[in-house]
Amino acid sequence: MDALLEIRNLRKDFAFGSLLSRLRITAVDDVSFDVMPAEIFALAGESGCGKTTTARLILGFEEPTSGSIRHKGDENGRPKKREKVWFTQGVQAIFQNPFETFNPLRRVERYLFETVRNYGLTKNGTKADKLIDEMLKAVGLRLEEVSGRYPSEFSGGQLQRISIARSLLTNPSLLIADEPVSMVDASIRMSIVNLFRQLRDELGVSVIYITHDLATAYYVCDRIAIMFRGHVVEMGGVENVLMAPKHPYTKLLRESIPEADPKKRWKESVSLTDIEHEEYLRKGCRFAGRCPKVMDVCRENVPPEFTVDGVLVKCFLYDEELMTQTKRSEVPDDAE
Amino acid sequence: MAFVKRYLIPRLISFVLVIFLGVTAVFFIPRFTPSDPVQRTIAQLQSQGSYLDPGSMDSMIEDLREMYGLEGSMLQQYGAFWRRVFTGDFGVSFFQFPTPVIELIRTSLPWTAGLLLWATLLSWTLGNLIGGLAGYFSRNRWSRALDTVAMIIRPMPYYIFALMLLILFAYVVRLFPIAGGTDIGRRAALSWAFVSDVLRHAFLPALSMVVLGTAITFQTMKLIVQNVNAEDFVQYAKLGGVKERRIVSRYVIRNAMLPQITNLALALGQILSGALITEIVFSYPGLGTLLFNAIVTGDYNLIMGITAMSILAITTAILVIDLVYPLFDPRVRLM
Amino acid sequence: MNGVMPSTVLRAEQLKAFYILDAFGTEKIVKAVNGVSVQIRENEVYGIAGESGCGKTTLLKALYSAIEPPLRLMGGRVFYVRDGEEIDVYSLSKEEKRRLRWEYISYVPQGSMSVLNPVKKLKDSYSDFLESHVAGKTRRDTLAIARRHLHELGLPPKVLDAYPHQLSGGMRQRVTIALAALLGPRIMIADEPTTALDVVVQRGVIQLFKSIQESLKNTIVLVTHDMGVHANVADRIGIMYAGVMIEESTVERVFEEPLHPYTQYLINSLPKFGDKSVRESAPGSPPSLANLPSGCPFHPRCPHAMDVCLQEMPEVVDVGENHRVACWLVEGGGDGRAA
Amino acid sequence: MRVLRDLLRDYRFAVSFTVLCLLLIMAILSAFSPYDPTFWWHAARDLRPSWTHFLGTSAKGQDIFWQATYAVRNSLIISVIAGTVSRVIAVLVGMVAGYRGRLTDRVLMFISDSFLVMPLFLIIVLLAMLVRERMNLVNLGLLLAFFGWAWDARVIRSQILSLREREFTLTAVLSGTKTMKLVMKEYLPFAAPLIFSTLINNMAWAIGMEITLAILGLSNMDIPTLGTMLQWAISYQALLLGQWWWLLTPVVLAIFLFIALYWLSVSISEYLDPRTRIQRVGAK
Repeated sequence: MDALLEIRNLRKDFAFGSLLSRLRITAVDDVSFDVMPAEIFALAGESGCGKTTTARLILGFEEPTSGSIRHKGDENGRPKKREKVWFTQGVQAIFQNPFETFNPLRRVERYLFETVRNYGLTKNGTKADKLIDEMLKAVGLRLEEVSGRYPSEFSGGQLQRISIARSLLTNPSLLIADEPVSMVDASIRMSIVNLFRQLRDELGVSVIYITHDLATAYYVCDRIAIMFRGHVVEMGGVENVLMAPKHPYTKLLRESIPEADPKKRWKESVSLTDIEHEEYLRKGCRFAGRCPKVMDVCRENVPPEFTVDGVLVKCFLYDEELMTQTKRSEVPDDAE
Repeated sequence: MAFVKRYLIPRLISFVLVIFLGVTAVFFIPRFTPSDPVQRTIAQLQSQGSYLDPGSMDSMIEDLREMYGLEGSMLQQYGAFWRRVFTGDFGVSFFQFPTPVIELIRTSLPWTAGLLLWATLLSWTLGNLIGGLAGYFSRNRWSRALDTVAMIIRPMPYYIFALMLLILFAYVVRLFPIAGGTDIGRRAALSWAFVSDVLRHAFLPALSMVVLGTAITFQTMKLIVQNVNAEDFVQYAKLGGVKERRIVSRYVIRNAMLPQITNLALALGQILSGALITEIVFSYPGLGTLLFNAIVTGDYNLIMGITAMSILAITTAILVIDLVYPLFDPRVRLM
Repeated sequence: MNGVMPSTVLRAEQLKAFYILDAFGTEKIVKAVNGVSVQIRENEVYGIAGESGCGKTTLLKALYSAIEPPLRLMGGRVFYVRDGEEIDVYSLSKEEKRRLRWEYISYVPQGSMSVLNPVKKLKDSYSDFLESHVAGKTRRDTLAIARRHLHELGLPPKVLDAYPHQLSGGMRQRVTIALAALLGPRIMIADEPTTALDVVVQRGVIQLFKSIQESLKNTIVLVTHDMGVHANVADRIGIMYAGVMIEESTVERVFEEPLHPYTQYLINSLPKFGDKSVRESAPGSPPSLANLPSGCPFHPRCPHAMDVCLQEMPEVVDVGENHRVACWLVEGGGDGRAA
Repeated sequence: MRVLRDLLRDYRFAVSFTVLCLLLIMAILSAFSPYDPTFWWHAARDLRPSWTHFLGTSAKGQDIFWQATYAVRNSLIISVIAGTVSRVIAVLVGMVAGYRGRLTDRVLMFISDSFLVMPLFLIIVLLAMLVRERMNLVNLGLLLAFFGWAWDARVIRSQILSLREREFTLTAVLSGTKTMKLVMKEYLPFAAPLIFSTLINNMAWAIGMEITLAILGLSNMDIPTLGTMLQWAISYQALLLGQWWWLLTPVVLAIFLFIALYWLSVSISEYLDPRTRIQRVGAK
């Protein structure tokens, strides 16, 4: 079954400052993954790890420095030159802040009708109303509730549903949700998350779910990629990546999530770095500065990808020859 | 380090570019406009009835062209013009014939400088002080009253306000002289008589500039202080029980002054043009009146001289302010 | 209300605080705190949970007596209990209130981005706070105190010579918390101190709170919408909904035996590692505080809503074992478990 | 007109609105003026304000009131021309620089910066002096428009830049909206209050500049405007010779016009400020 989306060695550099002081930061560094049809794929990591930049590259809002994005077999749905902004056909997006998704000075339904008109779905009004009403029902709303009102008159959850309905109108094959529920009230968060599952099962839509909240990712996603400072450090099925994390960073991340259970409180304390941007410019493995199991090789070069029982890990700990060759006793095994 | 590259060098580049652009504009404007300055001067001479026999007409045109630096190809003229700007020799003034332009500027510069410097300094400090307090205590009656007064004064251009003062104090109340820099026939001397006479004459123009400048600075500062007052670090200091005197001085005023420094740089252009016009209204013997006479008599060299010098002066002042700013703002200094 | 608990350190009685907004003729009254009574004890971490727009931040402002227009105190009183004797906070003079701050009660803000004076070094900000409360200290003394204080909390003292914009988000937040603990206050109020931080940094910050609380044996009132943070650090938790405290109990009981239907939805809807069963969220959406529903504010979304719920706001009922809840279903006492 | 009712609550708008209406009426009255403004000696000289000549007559033998009606009309015409033309330039430059970005942005912004930094007043004086003969209402308006767009272009550009970063831009793009339509539909509602208040400020600036050029004797003295009226009064030493009413009329008219325009722009931009509008929009 070939992939819906193939990302190969994607890289994106950003340059800051004027022509004299070029400070270059690699936000996305050699990222490769596939997304299968009807699959929810999580891109997880802390802020500044490159997950949102990766999403903007897939959507076509940013031009990759190198690497390829192949969507349903054709190379990045060649963007139309006249359009200042390319966007890949069949890919839509849901944004983090529901109140920023729609122009506060325009009625929300304008976006729905414009999507219908611009995608040439139908010309006459009544058919458009019916189509929009149908799509809104799919997300649990009705056209009467929505028409004639401004974004400030809805709750965050309702706006997020309307945004999903709008993107479904174009019958997309891939939906990119950038932290869709982080700004939505906790009590109705699950209704939105369940909606993504419903889209996958009923409409066969794939979703790239971008988040820093691993608990929700565990609940709704099939596969997950953990990102750190532009690198995918661990990728695989959500069950074994989150329940038996391999990469030291994934372990640290997994342990640091405060679980809603008083019995599972943190035991030991964690050491924090206070110079973040140094980590971007570091030569070898970007996590070397904080990794409890750091070795000299980690500081020198970037670890390649190893496959350990179905999970891709970028860490020298899983490099068989290196490990057997050095026989370093002081490297504790992962029994604990 | 980053500060030099990202803040200092771009500022220096733009300083040089702006001067280049300004001087080039001053050079090209008379040459591109439809009427030729030489013909205009001759037409003006004829309109004043002085008889010009045709024979001497050609040599007259020759002299005028030479005086206005109009010989040679456009490039040579351009080069000559730059030499003038750098050496400060803008050729000879046409109507006060033998005296070079730079001499005229040098005599009237102190008058303008005195008026301009005092008015700007006074209005800037006064405006910031009252504006700051009004902004911090924006709830009470006094700051609202002051705000309405500022709202009335601020929109008026310099000369309208100057005219109003002139009518009120020089005519209705007859407290101050209507025009001039000193009483007629007063010789410049370091005596108190001379100084008091100068002050009496300079009072109304200075007053109009100070009052208007203060109104403008007051309003901008009040707005900035109100914004800074709502900033998190001021609210947090209040929550922390920091003494009010310390909050006002080290938190509010200290942060509010930063945008005011850049505002001063931006306003310099307006303040100069305001001063020039005010001088004309009061016929105060500064650069403004000099410019006015130059325009009336169509004295090109003098006009070019004053314009070029003003551009140099303002751009330099702005550069100085830009260089001073990082001393007050660590976020720029330690980029 | 039962008698004042011996170890109570802060008490609020029927607090009401509303925002009076007037936008060009259309007046809006936002009832952010609509009659909240709470008692917070000595040497305790008291968590306040609730979603955005439920009035928890406003409650903090009321407890800290930081009421600025458009927020106005409509009713109720707040008492600080200092060495045994109750002080009515809102009857204090401006100067008395100012002196209480930082010495007795301090405040940790949410966003640490712009909380420190951007044009002053940290040591100057520290001395501003210190010298405003402790008289007669030279600049060198205050600097020494600040250095020792940071060192005790495991923060690098060299941070004092830096400007706020030179520090990372996490470090800035920890330095702000250290500043709030500088004078050993009996109560520290924290408004979403970890929301703007990354997961790992958040863990560091929470550990800092714990170590401060353990060393000073004082009280921390922590507001956050993240139930995980509450589970990790709080001793007792109060759940707020639409401006009222609907349930309050020990952290174990809130997670294991929530009584109020809203709390039950909240706890059940939290995803847990290792358990992929379908989770339901509460139907409908939270009401706007500008036009609250009649009676119990949760009744439009509550599956067990009865007639009485539509008319009257439920009384707060004490169900024993430090467990109080405001819901008509629990009227009967006993375990009063809702369906 | 619900909008007007809301606006009139603000005393600044009420005052400025009435003053501007009066001035407009005055400008319209000029059509009924019994005297031709360019014609001299159609009334006795130097008469104090009386019933026949409400504002008295000037040393040139002209009725000051009817002269003033023309002056207000012409000044308003100049400022409207200057204001609208400079808005067009400012909006175009601002939007293109803001939306296009990178090189065009740098170039356009450098041009507008140098306009800001240079003392435009002197350059305008230089220009006006050289085209003095051809100076009529329209040319003066266009000249002032050419110099009046720089600051506002920069303000509009920064607003466009911030709007581009906001997520509803992406929603619009994903909905298939083309660039031009996007700018018009999504950004204009935000930019409208800015364009309007800068228009009024620019009109006030243009009237001011017209008066300055007139005082410097650089505009066509026969066309009656606030500036030329003032210039005639000053050059005839009206104050020295005690004809205060000749100088007072243009000064007072100018003061009212400036204050009214400034208060109008302040109150309107406060009313149209997106933040308060959003509150009002939702509070139906």
